Order: sequence, then C-alpha cells, then structure tokens
Amino acid sequence: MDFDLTSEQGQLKDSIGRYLAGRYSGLEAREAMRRRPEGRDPALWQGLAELGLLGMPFAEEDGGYGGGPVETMIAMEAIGRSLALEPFLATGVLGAAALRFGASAAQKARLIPEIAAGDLCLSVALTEPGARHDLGHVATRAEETPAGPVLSGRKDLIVWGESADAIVVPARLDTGGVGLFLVDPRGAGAQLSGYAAQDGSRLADLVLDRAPAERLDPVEGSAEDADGLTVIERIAEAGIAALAAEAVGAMEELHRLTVDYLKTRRQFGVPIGSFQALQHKAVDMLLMVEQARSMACYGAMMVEADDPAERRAALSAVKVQINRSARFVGQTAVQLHGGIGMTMEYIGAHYFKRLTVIETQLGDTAFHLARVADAGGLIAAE
Amino acid sequence: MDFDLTSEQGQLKDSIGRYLAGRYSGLEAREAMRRRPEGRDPALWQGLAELGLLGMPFAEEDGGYGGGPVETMIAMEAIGRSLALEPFLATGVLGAAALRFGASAAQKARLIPEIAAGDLCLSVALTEPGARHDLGHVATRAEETPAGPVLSGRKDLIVWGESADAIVVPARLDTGGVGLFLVDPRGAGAQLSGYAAQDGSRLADLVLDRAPAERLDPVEGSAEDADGLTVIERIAEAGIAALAAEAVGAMEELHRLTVDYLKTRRQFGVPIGSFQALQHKAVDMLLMVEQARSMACYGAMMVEADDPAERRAALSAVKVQINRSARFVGQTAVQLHGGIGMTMEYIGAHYFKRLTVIETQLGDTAFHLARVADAGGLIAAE
Amino acid sequence: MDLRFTPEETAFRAEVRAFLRSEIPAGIRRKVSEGRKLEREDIVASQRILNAKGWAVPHWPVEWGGQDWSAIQRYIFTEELQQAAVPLPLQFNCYMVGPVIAAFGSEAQKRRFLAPTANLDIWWCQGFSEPGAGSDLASLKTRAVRDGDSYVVNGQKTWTTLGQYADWIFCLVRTDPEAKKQAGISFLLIDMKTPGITVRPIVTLEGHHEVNEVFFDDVRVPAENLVGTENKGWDYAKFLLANERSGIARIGMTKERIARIKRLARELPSGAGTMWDDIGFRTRLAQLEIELKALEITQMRVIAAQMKAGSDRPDPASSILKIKGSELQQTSTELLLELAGPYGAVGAGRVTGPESAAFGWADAAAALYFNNRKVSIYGGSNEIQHNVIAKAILGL
Amino acid sequence: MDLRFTPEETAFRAEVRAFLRSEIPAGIRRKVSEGRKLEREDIVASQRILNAKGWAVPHWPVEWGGQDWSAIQRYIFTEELQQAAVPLPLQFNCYMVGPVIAAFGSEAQKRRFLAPTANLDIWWCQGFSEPGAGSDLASLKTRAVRDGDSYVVNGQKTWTTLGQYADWIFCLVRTDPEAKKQAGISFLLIDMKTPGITVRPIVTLEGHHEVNEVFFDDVRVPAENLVGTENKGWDYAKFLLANERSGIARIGMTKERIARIKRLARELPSGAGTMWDDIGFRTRLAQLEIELKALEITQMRVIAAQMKAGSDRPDPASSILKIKGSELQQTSTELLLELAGPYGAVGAGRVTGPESAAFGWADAAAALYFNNRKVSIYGGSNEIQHNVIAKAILGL
Repeated sequence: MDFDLTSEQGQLKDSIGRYLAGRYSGLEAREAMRRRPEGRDPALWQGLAELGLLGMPFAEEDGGYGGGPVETMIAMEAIGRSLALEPFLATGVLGAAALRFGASAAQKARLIPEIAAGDLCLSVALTEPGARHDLGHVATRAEETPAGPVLSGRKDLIVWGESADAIVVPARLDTGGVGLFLVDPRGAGAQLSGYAAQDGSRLADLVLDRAPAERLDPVEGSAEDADGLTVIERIAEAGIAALAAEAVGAMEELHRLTVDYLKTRRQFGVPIGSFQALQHKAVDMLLMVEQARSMACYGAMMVEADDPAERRAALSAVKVQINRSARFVGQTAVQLHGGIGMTMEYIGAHYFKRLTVIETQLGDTAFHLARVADAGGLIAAE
Repeated sequence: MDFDLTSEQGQLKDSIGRYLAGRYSGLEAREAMRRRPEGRDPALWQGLAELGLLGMPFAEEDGGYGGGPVETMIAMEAIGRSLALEPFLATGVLGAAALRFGASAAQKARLIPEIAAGDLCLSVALTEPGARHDLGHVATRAEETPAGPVLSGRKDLIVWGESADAIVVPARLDTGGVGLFLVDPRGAGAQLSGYAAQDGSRLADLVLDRAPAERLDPVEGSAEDADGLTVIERIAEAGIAALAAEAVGAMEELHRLTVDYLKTRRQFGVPIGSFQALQHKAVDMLLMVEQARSMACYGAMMVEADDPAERRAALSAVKVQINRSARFVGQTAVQLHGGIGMTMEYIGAHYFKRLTVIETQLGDTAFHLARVADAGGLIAAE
Repeated sequence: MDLRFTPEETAFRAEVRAFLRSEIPAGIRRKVSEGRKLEREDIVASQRILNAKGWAVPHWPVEWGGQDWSAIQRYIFTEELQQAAVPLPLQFNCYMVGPVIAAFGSEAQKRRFLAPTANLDIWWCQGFSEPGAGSDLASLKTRAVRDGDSYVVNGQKTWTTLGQYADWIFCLVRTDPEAKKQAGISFLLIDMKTPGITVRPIVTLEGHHEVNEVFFDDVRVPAENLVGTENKGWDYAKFLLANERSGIARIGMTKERIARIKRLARELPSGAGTMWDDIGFRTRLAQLEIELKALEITQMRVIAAQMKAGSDRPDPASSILKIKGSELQQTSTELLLELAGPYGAVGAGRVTGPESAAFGWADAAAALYFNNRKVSIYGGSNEIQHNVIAKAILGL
Repeated sequence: MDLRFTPEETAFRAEVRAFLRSEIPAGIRRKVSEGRKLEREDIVASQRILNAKGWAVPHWPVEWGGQDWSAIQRYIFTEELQQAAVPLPLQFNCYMVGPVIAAFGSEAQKRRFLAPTANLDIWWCQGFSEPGAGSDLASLKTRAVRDGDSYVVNGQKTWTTLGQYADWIFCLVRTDPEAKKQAGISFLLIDMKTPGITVRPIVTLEGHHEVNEVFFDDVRVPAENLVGTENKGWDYAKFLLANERSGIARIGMTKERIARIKRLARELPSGAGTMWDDIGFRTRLAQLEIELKALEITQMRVIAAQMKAGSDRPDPASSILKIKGSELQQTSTELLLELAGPYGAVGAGRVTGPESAAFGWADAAAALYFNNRKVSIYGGSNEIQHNVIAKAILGL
C-alpha cells in the first residue's frame, strides 16, 4: 500500500500544474478562451503535447509514453483544479481507451504518434437520443458496402465533438453485435453540430447518413473482440476514473476558495469564518472532498482490475461518491459565499457548474447506485 | 380552515393533560408503574374512564360520547407528552376502530358501555409472524363448528395484549376472505404470552388452537362487510393517526427538555446553548417537530376521508413524516445531551426509545414511502 | 379543528383559477413553468391583467386598490398564482415599496405613486443591499447629505433585481453617520433617470442578467422623495422585509413543478418504459411531496395563528417556512435535473435528446437548478433564519 | 501509488484471520456480532488467547510484549479482529494505561503493571470524565492532596466503562488547584479495593450496565502510584487520547455488520421473497458500503501519511475518521433495525417472529441501535471533532 507518486509522476504533476495555472490564470483568461469559436485556445493543446501528456495514455510499444491510471489521475486533477477547457477527457481518456481496448496494432501504430504529437484529436460518441445512461442502447447501424462500412444514425452529447478530427462511433452490426468505428465528423454523410454545455465546455450531436467509417479491430480472441460493448464499458470506466480525478481537483480548489472567503469576508464586525455553524459546514465540505479523493484513488486502482464484474461495481461506486461529494461541495460553497457565489463573475460559481455537469456525465448517482445494489454491494456476505 | 379546539375539546385537553401529568410526575413514578406485573398501574384506567376518555371514541347512538379524530389526537398527544403506559392505543384507538367499522349494532350496544366504564379492555392482533408490515398477510384460519367459529393460528406483537379482556383477531374464512373475531385470550384454545417492548410498554403473542370466537358483523352491505381487510385498513389508519399525535406530544416534550438542557448545561464556562452549531441543531429539531405536528393534523383530518385510496395515501404520508421526524428529533436530542442522554436515568432517553418503537409500529418509513410512491404521490399531475 | 376550506373559499379558489388560466397568456405561463427568462413586457402584461381585475395588490389598503381579503384568501390567491405559473405581481412594487408608501408615505406620495405602482406604470427596484454588507444589512454605507431642498446621494447598491428595467429605485441611505448602525438610516425614492446613476449588470449562475449593481455619484434627490421621517428608515425597512417573508415558502410553485415533473416523467423514455416506472425516482418525488404537504399545513397553521392574533406582524415561525420552503424548492429543481439526465449538461437554448415534444425543457433544467440556489441565500440566508428561530422562538 | 497490499501483508492477514476464527470461541464472537452483552470472563478469555499468541499489545514496546509491526500490519490486525467479531483487547489496558506506563512510568511501575495488564490479570478502568465536565475534560474537580507518602483523593468520576469489573483505575486528579486548568493535573493509579471508593452503576439506553459513577471519599493512594511528574498529568492524558483515537472509525466492525445484514436479509421473508429482494433496502445498504469503502481508503491514506512522517503523533485527519466512522457505524445499526422491521420493538431476550433460526437476533437490533448512539458522543463528540478540524486543518 503506497500513496506516493514516483519521481516521474511528481514531475508530471508539477509541470502540468504549472502549465495550466499559467494559462488559466483567472476567470478572465478562461472566459477569453471560452469565447473563441472553438470554445478554447487550441494553442494550448500543443503545449500539452510538448509536456508529454498526450502520449502518456498509451503503451510505449504502441508509440506512447507508457503512462497508466495514475498519470491520467494527475492530469485530470490538474485540469479540474484549473477548470481547464482542454479536450483531454475526449482524446486522452475516452479516445485513448477506445484505441487501447478496441484497435488493432496497425491502427494504434498509425494513430497514436499523431495523437501524442498533438495533431489528432478524438472523441467518443457514447450516447444516443433516448439512451439516457444506458451505453448498451445502440441504434446506429453499420452497413457493409464494397467501399467499406457506412454508418447511419444519431449520436448526441459528444464531449468536445467539434474539436475532434475523428470520432469513435459504436454501431449495431448485421450480426446484432456492436462494433466501434472511426468516423470523420466533417466527411461525407456526417453532420456535426456543436453547442455550449452548462459548464462552458462544448458538446456536439452527430447525424450520420451512410457515412464512411473505419472499423476498429480489437486484438483477435480478446474479450473486447467478442463484444464491442465490452470496449464501450472500458471506455466508460476509464472516463469515470478520470472524471473522479477532475472532480477532486475542482472540489479541492473550490473548498480552498471557500475557506479563504470565510477568513476574509467580514460581517457583523468579524470574519464570517468565526461563526461556528459556517465552520462546521466548511468541515463537512472537507469530509466530502476527502471521501471523494479516496474514491478517485480507488477508481485509479480498480480501472485496470481483471474481473469485469468487480471493476464495474467499483467504478460505479466511485461515481456515486464523486457525484454526492460534488453536489454537496458545490452547493455548500455557493451557500457559504452568499450572493457572490451566485454570480458568473466569481470563479467559484464556474467550479460549481462544472461539478454539476460531471454529475450528469457517464451515469448519474441513481444509475450507478442501482448498479452497485444490483451487484450485491461491495462487501461479501461470506 | 380552523385549527382551534372547541371549548369541550379544550376542556378535554386540559383535564387529560392534568390527570396524566399528575400521575406521571417523573421517571420514578413511571418506572414504579412499569415494574408492576401488569407493566402499568391499572388504577389509572378508571381515572381515564371517569374523565370520559374511554367512551369518547364512539358515537353517542352507540353508547359513546361522540368524539372524533380530534379528540383522539388530544388524548394521544397527552399520552405521548407524559410517556404514559396506558393501553389507550389498544382499546381506545385500535379496538374502538374495530368496533366502529366492524361490529354489528348489537355488538356495539353490548361492548361499548363496558369499555366506556373502564371495565373492558381490547386489543387487536394485527400481525402474524413473517407478515412484516403487510396487514393482508392472514394465515390464521376460522372454522365453523356447531358451537360457533373456532380459530387456529399465531398472532404476534399485540399491543398491550395482556391487558386486554378480549382481542380482535383477523382470520381467514373458508370463502378465502378475511373476517374479524373476538377472542378471549385466556379462554380455551388460546395461549397468550406477554413480554416487554423496548419502550417499556408490553406486547404479547397469541397462539390459537381451535379457540372459540365471536365474529364481528359489520353493517350489512357496507364496504367493511364485503371485505374484512377493509376493516383492518381502517383500524391501521386510525392507529397511524393516533401514533402521529402521540409522537408529536413526545417530540415536543423531548425538544423542550433539550432546549432547557442547552440553556442550563455549562461547558467551557458558558451554557452550551450559546454555541451556534448546537443552536442550529435545536432549530432543525423544531422544524421537524412542526412538520410532524402538521402531519398529525393532516392525519386527523384524512382518517375520516371517504375515498379509500386518498385516505390510504394520506395516512401513509403521515407515517413517513412522523417516522422521519421521530428519528431525527430522538437522535439529535441524545446527541445534544451527550452522555446523560445515553442513560436510562434520564427521562429524555425514554422518549427516544418510545419514538423509536413508534417508527416500527404500523409500518416503517420504507413501507409507507413505497405506498405513497405506488399511489403516484399526493399531487395530481393534472 | 378543521383543515377543510369553506365552500366560499373553495368557490373563490375556483374563480381565481379559472381567471388565471383563461386570461394570462399561456406563453408567459410556460416560461414561468420552465424557469425561463421573462421579458419586461411579459411581466408588465401579466400584472396589468391582474390589476384590471383588481388583483394586483389585494393586500393593500382598500382605498389604494386593495381587496380586504382574509389571510386565507390571500393564501389561496398566491397559491393559485404559483400553481398556474403566473408571474407574481412585481414584488418590489406590490409587496415592498407600495405598502411602505401606503403606510408611511405622505398624501402627495400616495397620490403620485400608488396607482401607477399597482399598474406597473412605474417599475420599482430595490436599493438595500450593498457590497460588503450581505446579511448584515444595517452596515450600509451609501450616504445622503441634505443640501437645500435635495439630498445628495453617493454610494453603491448591489443585487438590484431587474434594475435594468426600473423607472424608480427605493433606497436605504445613511443620513446620520454619527448615529449607531440602525439609527441614522432613511428611506428615499429615487428616479432612475437622475444624472449620476449607473447600472452595471451582474450575470448569475444560470446565465441570466437578473441582478445589477447600481452606482450613485452625486445624485440629487428632491427632499420630497423622503418617505416618512429622516433617520427612521430602518423601521420602514423592517416593515417591508416582514412583508417580503410572507409567501416565501412558495409552496404553490413547488407543487406546480412537481406536477410538471410527473407529466414529463410519464413521457420520458428510460429503459423499456418511462422515468415514471423508475421506482427510485418516484420514491424521491413522493418524499418531496410528503414534506411539501407538511409544510403546506404548517403554513396554514401560521396563517391561522396570525388571524387569531389579529395581527399582520410577522410570526417568527415564518422563518420555518423560509428554511423548509427554500429547501423543497431546491429539491424540486434537483429532481427536475435528475429527470433531464445526461441532457442536464446541455447549455441554454439547445434542444437535443429524444425526439419528443416533451423534451424541449431539458436545457432549462440546470438553469433552474442553478438559479434556485439563491432561495436559501436571499431574504436572510437560511443560516440567518436559524439564528432568528434560535433567539426568538427557542430563547437560546 | 498502489492501494494493493504486498504479498507479505496479505499473508499476514491470512494468518491473523485463520488464528482468530479457529482460536477465539464462536460463542464469544457471536455475542460481539449481535451486539449482546459480554461477560467479564468472555473478555478475559479472549484477551488471554491473544496474549498467549503475543497479539494482545502488539503496539507496545517490544521489551514489554509489543510486536514491532508496521502501521499497516496494525491496521490489518485491528480490521481482522473487528471482522471476525473478536472482542478488542481491553482498551483501558492495552491502548490507554499500558502505553502511558510504558512511556512515562517508573521502572518499578513498568515491572509491576505491564505484564499483568497485557494479560488482563489486572483489569483497568478509566477515571477521566466527571459530571459537569463533558467535552470540557480539563475542567475536572477531583482533588488529590499530598499527605506524607500518600495522596488523599476526594471527588467523583463518571462514564467509567466496565468499572464494575475493574481491579485498578487510572485517574486524572487535580493536585494544584491554583494552577490554570490544564496545569495542576496529575495521573494517578488507584487500587479499586482501597477504602473510600464506591461504584454506582449507570444503565444506558440499550438496557445494559456498561458504565458507572465512581466516588472517592478520602481515598489514600500511595505516592509511588503517581505516574511521571506531579502536575504533568494532562500531557500523559493527551498522549493517551491520541492513542484512543486510532481505529476509532471501526471500519472492520461495520464491514462485519454489513456482511451479517446481507446474510440475514437473504433469509428473512418479506412479501413473496426475502428482504434481499427489496431493492430499496439493498440500495440503502449499497450507499453505506460505498461510503465505507471511501472511508477505508481515507484511513489507509492517513496511515500512509503517518508512516511517511515517521510519526505516531495524531493526525488531525483522524477527526475525519472519527466523524465519518461513527456515522457509518450508526447507519449500519439503522439498517439492522430496519431489517428487524416490526420485531425491532421487541424487548431484549424475547425471541418471536418468523420461525427461522436466523431471527434470534431481532431483539438485539434495537439495543445495538440505541447503544451505538454513543459513538458520536464519546471520545470527543462529533461537534468537538468539527471544531478540531476547523481549527487545526482549516485554520478557521
């Protein structure tokens, strides 16, 4: 048992933290990026590539830098802390998981160096209208043609879809199974429409009408090869572990802002942090942050566990705790700030909004709690 | 809309309150009664009869004094406030409802004057082993014999069963329906065994083996006549409305004790009630007490509503709020008292225990919340 | 004891309900229901319809347009407004400055202001809060110095709701800087067109421009616009804030939202059925309904106690209504957000998701959730309400 | 970063588990599991089995019977004790007075007391709390006046857990009434058979005689029974209380209870099936398990941080473990009580309900629920822990 980072991980943490803190130096800097047509500053992506972050999620033999869940945790926590508008979740987590678990060696060899260099952004189209949180709801159809497969259907809520050069799209095969395909969202038969999310990031819907696609080919004979839904689960699990780390970064920063505010804001002639009722709420926030951090660690550990049932229950448990902590910490931060916490001029409010969106992503509290309950919980009855 | 009591009701409230406060003058007085073989002081029952309380639950034409749900509420609230060990719930609420809804005019004429005079105590055997909260679970069987019906089966958790001269027992008829019967718990074929409950009151189990019984005959053609379960539902609804009032009386007194304690107990050189965190908890207790009081009023109003579905959902809603308030108020009272709240030498602890038992009686929170949800809630979607 | 309404009260409710649903435009009511931004014209139109009926200011003195209703009628009326998703008559006009002018204003002020205030010909905003004051309202710093027939006002107000639409602002200003906190404050009416006033928008969590900062830079206000007596403004403010607290539980509004959630849940696909089949969701909704029912009766008890005391003075029990009422409003928006599911993340104005007419609301769900965080903050935060109850009711 | 245990740690866990389950009598473990009252002999027997194995006081110095285990091994050991429902080694002996004597006692005291303390040949109880002191422990009033070779002790202690079984009591007494609060307190060992000591039982909520009041009336205590230096007792008490806090989260105990709830739920009839089919119940249980998993990792993080700091000094983060750990213990007893359903009302010792061997526990469910209310009160109430965190971690 060991919670220390290796010295390389420590360096990564320092460099990514420093890099993002420098660029996201405050709300105005972030707002300036958000107002750009892309909803972000694409120049920063090259910076992330230069830091080695974009090759990190891939094995060295595949052209990556051999990072694992801990490296992802470090990156996502820094993103959460700085409230960065970087599509790392889309490319470095969801897209990377799709390639790791779903792509052939040749596909990896072709795509990973491009991603590592910052030249290729991905996203994954995990949901369809009406699917709610069920990732197994795949109505988009793949059809074989002499020129290769074409896809038809509708996907929505694609994270940073407009920033993606290629989108991984699950589609129903003639066999009834599900396969994953790479689609050019600006190619023939594809219509991508982007829009703002509540947290300042961007989402996109994708309508496909016989859009040419390239099938991702998992390692032959693997579990992922047998069932494309297995790959989708792995992608979602990687996403939950990453969102957990992002949420922890955001919560810690929001808690810090709140405690600072309690120390400096004066009412009735004293700092409001001298009121016991407010102190205790700040303590309750800390408890929730610490519980969330523990579950983010648990997520990083369990995301590579071998047993699918155990892994699935664990990641669902992670999301439940993250969601509950995110809600409590966000709401309480606003409450303790009073009016100023209600304004978009205050960066704390933006943390609250990001945390709220995280709650809705990759399954909400009720969905994941039901999954843990269905699995019979986490503790064996013996 | 009117929350005032009539002057008669006001007098009843004063007289019952004064009577019980005089007898239950403190924990020692109560403990002395509890330690008697009966678990109470039977002499007090005559006093309640003299106050007119025991005839109150019955219509004047049936030999009663024509009270209604408000009178029951007044009585039960006083019982709750004084933590009285009187079997009024058994006789004056459950038993009375069994007669009101389930008995023929002749039966009423025979039994009610005896009850009003304090000479006849009843109880109702609402549950069987394994029924959990389901009152429709009736495995006890009634058999017709030339000498009249006989019952065989097991009933448990009968409220103040040892104090009852006759027990109302639901049993399965040959037709498959359910009928209600009066059984002498000390007669042939009946074996009654009493035991202490967690709150100092007494419960009893009843084993019947071809025990002679008298069938209660509802008014011919009424809903209650068609289905004995309807009578059982009405009995349980009357019981919930009464428990709600009892809980409110107990909660108000426990809250008062707690606020008093906060004012008098000193730590760190000041009354602990000067600590804001404790003040706010005392306020949260008050909120829960007030919400419970409102629902006790609602229960008293709805227990005579005509529409069975509406009545049923309403009383379930009442029990949910009462249970939640009882738990919060009880737990918080103990917490605010600290160590002293944990001891049986302190009367507040006994209120907590009674409130906890109320939570388990006539359906717990989860049971009734599910009933409200199944009914589609309380508010029409339009 | 009887919780039922009299036949007269029931008939009154039916009359109000029928009028509101037939006369207030459905488009406006839908905006209210979904928590979308109302335009100035929406609010004006709705209030003028009510005023034409004599219902914009029923709680005012009869001579100034009031209705002499019982507390129960007022309760029924407000609940019906909320349940029909009608914009409430502008509270700054109807519940704040109007009653203050009627009670404490000069005859000239009454004649000049009350009728146009009721009809929303004058739009008022409130100048009480200041940056740095927060819950400690009386620590306000905006100064008004008497100079001949005028006051010269300098300072800054904040959280001025809908100040961008306002014709006039009623302000608390410090007229005696030597006096202790609550003393030395006056109640001043100021024309927003007066030179020296600047309004700066503040965008709140949900992305709307709902509140403002208002800056006063040597603003000259005719002395005739002082309400009542100089340095007695705090008394009028307390009178006004007591008014503000009534109806703060917004039970009708939460009921309306619950009814809407039920309708939406029945249409919204989830798994093989709809969200209405999700017993967990329905259980959470039932829990909210139970607490709301309890609060509704608590509110009736407070009203009955006030009627019995023959007093319009605020009951400290209204702090209970504020705390619990705001919690339940917030819970209802949480359930709406849960209902929206992954579409809760969608930014305002974007319609996406299942191809169902019922789904056009999802982009507003998060906005409503965000916006409703304010209800436990404004009008005395819930922490302040706890302090009030601890002191006034529990004697701690 | 790696949350997994090393193969050595896993082997250690297996060894502990196998030993506990084979060597500690099942009857004793069942009582612990159901929260029933343990007799003095149960506790003595269990601790002597552990002590014979060298496991009663593994955290003591090796020369006095300790094991030189790592913090992780200690954690594993405690968790296994709890999960196997083994009575914890008597904390007054093993976690309180023993470490204090080992650290601050004279050589003579160490030789006289430590071995019999480890083997429970001497049963210790704690004389810290006094009526009127509560969370303000340092306000204690019991006096010890030096008289020749003795101290004469007068005063009263309370909440003396299992004092009825005790051979000795370790007390905080005031030796310098002039000094400020924390100064002027000494740490004294007193033979319970000394004339002038009276023990009065206190029955707690669940109906058991677990705690006592202890009265001192001119009790003469040999001066050699003073631990360390006169008037330095508060330092030793702080050292002791820090020890007390470790393992306070009782995660293993809650895990054991959850496992038991699952087994019982699968056997307990409800409707057409069992309570395990009740998705609402299972969801509440899952929620508890999730929070417990998070707390388990939080506890490991605290241990890892302590190991890294190379310090046994208490981390203020242990207050987090105390708060959340006590909440989850309490939640687990609430679920057990819910499982008992209507049989939760049944008084201790009565078996009723479904004719199932699995149902013999129901009468103990409420007792366990009642008894567990103490865990958020003792050892510094959760309100006090909030104060500690606010000050020590947040700097408020």
